[in-house]
Amino acid sequence: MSHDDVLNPKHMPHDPEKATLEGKNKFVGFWMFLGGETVLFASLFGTYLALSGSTSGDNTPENLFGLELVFIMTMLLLTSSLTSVYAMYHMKNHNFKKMQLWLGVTVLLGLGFLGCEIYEFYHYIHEYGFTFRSSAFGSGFYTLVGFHGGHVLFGLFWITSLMIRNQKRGLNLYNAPKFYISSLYWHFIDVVWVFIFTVVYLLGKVG
Amino acid sequence: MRGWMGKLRPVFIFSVLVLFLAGCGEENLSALKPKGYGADLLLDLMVISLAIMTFVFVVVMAIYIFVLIRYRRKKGEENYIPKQTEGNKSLEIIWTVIPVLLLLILAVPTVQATFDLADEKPREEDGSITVEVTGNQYWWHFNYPDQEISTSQDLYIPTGERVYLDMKSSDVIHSFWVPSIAGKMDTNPGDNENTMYLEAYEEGVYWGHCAELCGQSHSLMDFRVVAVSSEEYDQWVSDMQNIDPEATPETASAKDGQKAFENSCMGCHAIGNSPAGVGPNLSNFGNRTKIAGILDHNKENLVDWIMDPDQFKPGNKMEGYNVSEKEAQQIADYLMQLDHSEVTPDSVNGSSGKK
Amino acid sequence: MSERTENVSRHKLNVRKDENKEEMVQQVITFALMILFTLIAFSMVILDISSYFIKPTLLLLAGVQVAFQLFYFMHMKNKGHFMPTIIMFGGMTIALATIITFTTIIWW
Amino acid sequence: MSNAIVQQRGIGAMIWDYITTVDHKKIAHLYLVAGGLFFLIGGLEALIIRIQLMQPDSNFISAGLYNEMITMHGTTMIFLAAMPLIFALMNAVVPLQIGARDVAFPFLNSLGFWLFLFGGLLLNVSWFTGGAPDAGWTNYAPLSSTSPGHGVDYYVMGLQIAGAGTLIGGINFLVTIINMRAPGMTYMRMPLFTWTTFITSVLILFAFPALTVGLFLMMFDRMFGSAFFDVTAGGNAIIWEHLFWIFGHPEVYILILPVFGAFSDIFSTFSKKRLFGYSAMVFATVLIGFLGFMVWAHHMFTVGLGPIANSIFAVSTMAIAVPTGIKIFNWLFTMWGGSIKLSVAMLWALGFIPTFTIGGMTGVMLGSAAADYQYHDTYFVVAHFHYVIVGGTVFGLFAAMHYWWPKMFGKVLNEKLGHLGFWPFFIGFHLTFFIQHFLGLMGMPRRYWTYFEGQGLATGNLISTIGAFLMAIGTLIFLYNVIYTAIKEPKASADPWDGRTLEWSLPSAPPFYNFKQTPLVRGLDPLWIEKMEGRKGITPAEPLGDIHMPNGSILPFLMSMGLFIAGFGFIYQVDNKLWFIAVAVGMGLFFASMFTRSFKDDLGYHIHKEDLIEKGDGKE
Ligand code: HEA
Ligand code: HEA
Ligand code: HEC
Ligand code: CUA
Ligand SMILES: [Cu+2]
Repeated sequence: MSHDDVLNPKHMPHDPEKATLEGKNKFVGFWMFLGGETVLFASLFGTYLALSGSTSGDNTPENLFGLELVFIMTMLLLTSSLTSVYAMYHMKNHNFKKMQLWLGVTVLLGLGFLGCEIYEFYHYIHEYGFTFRSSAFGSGFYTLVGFHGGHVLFGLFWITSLMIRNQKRGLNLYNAPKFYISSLYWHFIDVVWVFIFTVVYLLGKVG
Repeated sequence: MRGWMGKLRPVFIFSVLVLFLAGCGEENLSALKPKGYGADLLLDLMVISLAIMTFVFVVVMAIYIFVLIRYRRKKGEENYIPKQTEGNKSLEIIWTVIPVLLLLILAVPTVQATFDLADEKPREEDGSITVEVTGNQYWWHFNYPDQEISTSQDLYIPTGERVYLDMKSSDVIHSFWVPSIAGKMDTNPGDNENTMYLEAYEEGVYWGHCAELCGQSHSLMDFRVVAVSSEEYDQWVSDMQNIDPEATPETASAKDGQKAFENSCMGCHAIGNSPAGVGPNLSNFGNRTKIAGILDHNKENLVDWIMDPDQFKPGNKMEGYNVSEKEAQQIADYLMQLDHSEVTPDSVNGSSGKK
Repeated sequence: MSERTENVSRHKLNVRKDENKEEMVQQVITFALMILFTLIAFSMVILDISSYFIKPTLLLLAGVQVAFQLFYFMHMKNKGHFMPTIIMFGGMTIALATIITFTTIIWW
Repeated sequence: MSNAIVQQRGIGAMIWDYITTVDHKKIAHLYLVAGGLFFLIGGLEALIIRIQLMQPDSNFISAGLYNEMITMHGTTMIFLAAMPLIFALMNAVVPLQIGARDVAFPFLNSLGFWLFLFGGLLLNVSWFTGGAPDAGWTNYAPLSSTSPGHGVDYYVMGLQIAGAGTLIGGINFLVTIINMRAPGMTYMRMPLFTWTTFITSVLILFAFPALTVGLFLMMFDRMFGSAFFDVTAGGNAIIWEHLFWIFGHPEVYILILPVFGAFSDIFSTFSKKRLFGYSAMVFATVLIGFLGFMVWAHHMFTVGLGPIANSIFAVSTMAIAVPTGIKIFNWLFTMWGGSIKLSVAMLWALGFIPTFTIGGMTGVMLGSAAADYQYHDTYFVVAHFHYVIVGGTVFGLFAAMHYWWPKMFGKVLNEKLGHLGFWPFFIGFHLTFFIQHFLGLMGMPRRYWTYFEGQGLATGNLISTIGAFLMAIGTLIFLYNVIYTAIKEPKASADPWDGRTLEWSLPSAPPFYNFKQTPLVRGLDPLWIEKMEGRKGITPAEPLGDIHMPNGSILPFLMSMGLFIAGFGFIYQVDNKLWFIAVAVGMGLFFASMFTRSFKDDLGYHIHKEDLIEKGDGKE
């Protein structure tokens, strides 16, 4: 049987993402990868925390950060987490159309988040002259938040290409695991963001 | 039988070597011949740990050799199938518990020594000496803030007393190590200041090394610790305090040298009290026993050094000046007569400072 | 590749859909809680509550949110997540050690 | 390696075959050859180091070149020789030991190899473009972040690429072992080599990200003007040290654990006994892996972390001696009561025990924080780690290669030549490194380009150099043996050592699909069980059926080449912005290949049942 066969709901097993050995491998492998990412971000957080006091001039966390924007970004990303849960919910019910729809919403929210972040960086650089090079705090900040932003960007590319690639042929046992792990990735991005808004912005404001 | 006999041969060679080496190592350089509190304490710690290790090794080797002799497959046993034992609980417990105990025996003095060597309390006492140590590519600067004197390359300390070092680096990480007096400590750039103390038992000139890779001349960043009696130390301090940086030298050549020095060299080298600059402080250069920590201290070498320092210490930072051979000779005359103290490495009792 | 496609009866399918729906409801509740925690966190900072109390609370709120994400949104609470759980907790242990180090002995 | 069919198809076809292969057995060959070459290069660098230090005041190479030499020696040996050789063994053996047809991600497996190779090549290109990295393999900032020239940039980019390959390899083995075990192969029935591969992969997974971040920060500082390690802008150089050692200490266990596993298999096979204390061995492996993450600051005792941190890390360091001791004693008791056969593999294993014990004990001595103020950065440390790395990892690699050579290449390495090669290497090793303990204590710091007459260090260094040349002779004999065996030795039987684990139930070398029928595992040492019950082979777990195989692919090669090209771009954009074109081209190639991969489904192909029957059972 070819992978391209569109499977109708009747033939789909309960956990389509784990129904084949390849699917199981992708599933476990991706979780392992997330374990590694945890350490990666911990190293970045550690570095940021060690350097967040090394500011230059008035560009301290307290002075720079504006909570309104961060709040909006947080809401966008949290909601996108929920929409991707919806997408997976429809995947389990073998409703490809709805899954695509919710993934689309997720991507839009993600784009909104990314837009805010770009605006934020632009703002810091042009209004405050706060750059990657201006102090160790700047280096640590842009590296940590930028790495996260890079993950968001990659996630958007990933989900979009999956949507386009499978638009015509629908859900099957070959691509279900791919959709599933891309949504895991998206949740993980949210996990990291929870720590970023807490540790970088909120605690930065508290001082 | 060739197999395990062969294995014993190197063991035999090594035991001879061990005996041979125990007597080896230079008096003023070897960590095995402690001449100060830190080195002494640490040698004791090493001996404790070595004793434990020897015990462990003997046990392991005893079983090993026995097993190899006893259970080696013999002719005609090719088809013999040994009993397939799964393991043994009590044995597992034994070889878990005994090492734990041995390690505890080692851990206690380790922690004690670690805290002992980090002890700063006596420092508050009046009169305790503090020296600010700065590591530079590839030389050392020593500043005595309370005495308001400074010197480079040779660190003078009194015996029988703790001298506290506040250590940092002006460029990359270095590590300050005088094996026969104390263990080493890194000097870090920035605000990461370290402290340690030296306490020399005997008078002598002890060899110091830089122990952290710091560039091309890392292996040439040597210095000396000159331990003298406290009277001599006081003498040295007052000699140093009384240096007149502007004093005119006696010979004509040296006078010219002084001028040339002021023109070409003063930008980097200070004479008199100074913080760590671009180059070593040369106030008491005439009293050194080495040039730049490594060359024999004579005029010829000094001229060669001034003409082309890179030839002796690749990558060092002395550059960008222009002196003729003749000027170099005169400068050398000037520098060699900067010997303001009677207390020198050469004067030290029973000096092992020949090197 | 051994695709074990089961032929599920209509009845079973409906049971499964109900299960899925039930889980979805849980997840929406989780989401509501997460939004709530976020609101609390932000308002605590905006309202300038005493900073002794605020730091641990913020971290606690973040920790709970992350647990929600992992266990509900990412299904770590479900069966078949033994190895993922081990690895994630392993990673978090090392992450914790790293962060403690970087906030203490980089320099005191 | 050079079997008849391949020769007929010509050398070009063979190269194409290897470049595109996703077969774990062929990838093992690739790792072995590439890792072996880098071992020779690293060894050559070691010999140059030793020649320079042979006598005092030596000027054989310049100080600057010396620093490049030690840096490249350490980096090459650890990242480009030892680890790939270990990966070679894992690839060759683990799928066979667990009864799998392949690894979980054949494509990624190949990608991992090519990333490593291109990373290694990038690093070594630096020799020809104005200077290799020269800040030590530990690359401490700010020496590294301010080092002039591009040497350190090559270090950063090379290791970043190679490191990505390693991480991918680690994840691959994790999933392989979790998901692909044959029916009946429970965790507690896995051979020890598989177990240690498993734990090693966990270590890779958690250790390498710290290095990745460290390298990124270093890259940003050197190439994009950030201030992580620049104290004048508020940076802190100690961050690098922590990141490096959070990675670096687990790394040394990544180097040793797999060979521990190999030794376990070897001791038990050549004693004709079941491994003594199997569950204790597994437990000890896990414990070493865990503790390995809690001790990294023992490399930083002299940095000035303070007595509290030093004491904590000293005690946790010492704790590792306990699980390691459990291993040593269980190996000894595996031999106890057995029937010990002194094959070459066993000889290397036996050489390992006293050697590694010495190295481990000096490790514990180093772990004694205060005493390390004396040992640190001296030849005592150099002696310690060569005792564990050469006496552990390298001896282990030799042992494992002799042991598994028939499975990898279908021939048993000549035993006579094997014995002949062991002795010079073993004796030379101890000559080189034993004396270095004393050199260190007598006041010789490491990374010293030269030392002076009259410091009492000359004799020791001379002996050490002589030893290094003996090791070179041993290595050359091994190389000769490889060639000799390929030409002269007959084809090996399936089970030349009277083995116990699944890989010996397959022909040497196994067919490309490994198992015609997935085996049924009925206990620890499955083959041994079947043999004891008088059966010839393993009971299959499934009827004969079609086998699904993945297609080969050139994409991993292209992706790695893309990063290789981009690497140059990143390095040289500092000098000239036009180099960003290289970045764009390289990353373009990388992403284009990646998209090709995701948009073109790889469905693989099937080997049909009828063809399998035709081939017979493959056994001689
Ligand atoms: C294969 C690699 C490998 C292995 C396995 C080890 C194993 C160990 N290492 Fe080593 N180490 C390195 C590779 C390795 N090391 C390298 C490369 C460096 C230098 C890096 C650099 O700076 O460039 C280094 C440096 C290093 C240092 C830093 C030294 C310094 O720079 O100042 C320390 C300090 O604690 C240390 C400790 C240990 C310990 C305690 C073990 C333990 O795991 C050893 C345990 C084993 C035993 C103890 C023997 C068997 C046990 C028994 C028979 C039981 C009974 C024993 C007792 C009760 C003692 N190592
Ligand atoms: C896997 C790791 C590994 C291995 C196997 C080795 C193997 C050897 N090492 Fe090394 N070593 C390190 C890892 C390793 N080393 C590390 C990490 C450092 C620290 C670097 C640093 O400070 O940053 C170091 C440092 C180091 C030093 C200290 C340098 C210094 O501090 O100044 C010395 C000095 O003796 C040394 C020697 C040797 C020798 C003689 C061997 C021998 O065992 C080598 C034996 C092999 C051969 C002799 C090969 C022979 C090959 C041929 C004869 C063929 C050549 C032909 C062709 C290329 C076609 N090593
Ligand atoms: C650009 C700075 C610079 C200039 C100019 C300079 N030096 Fe130096 N000098 C150094 C540095 C740095 C060292 C330490 C070299 C080392 O050991 O790595 C040094 C070392 C020395 C030493 C050895 C010091 C010792 O304590 O053993 C002497 C002597 C010396 N310089 C003399 C001179 C003379 C004479 C001149 C002028 C003709 C001069 N220097 C000009 C930087 C400079
Ligand atoms: Cu200074 Cu090495
Ligand atoms: Cu270590």
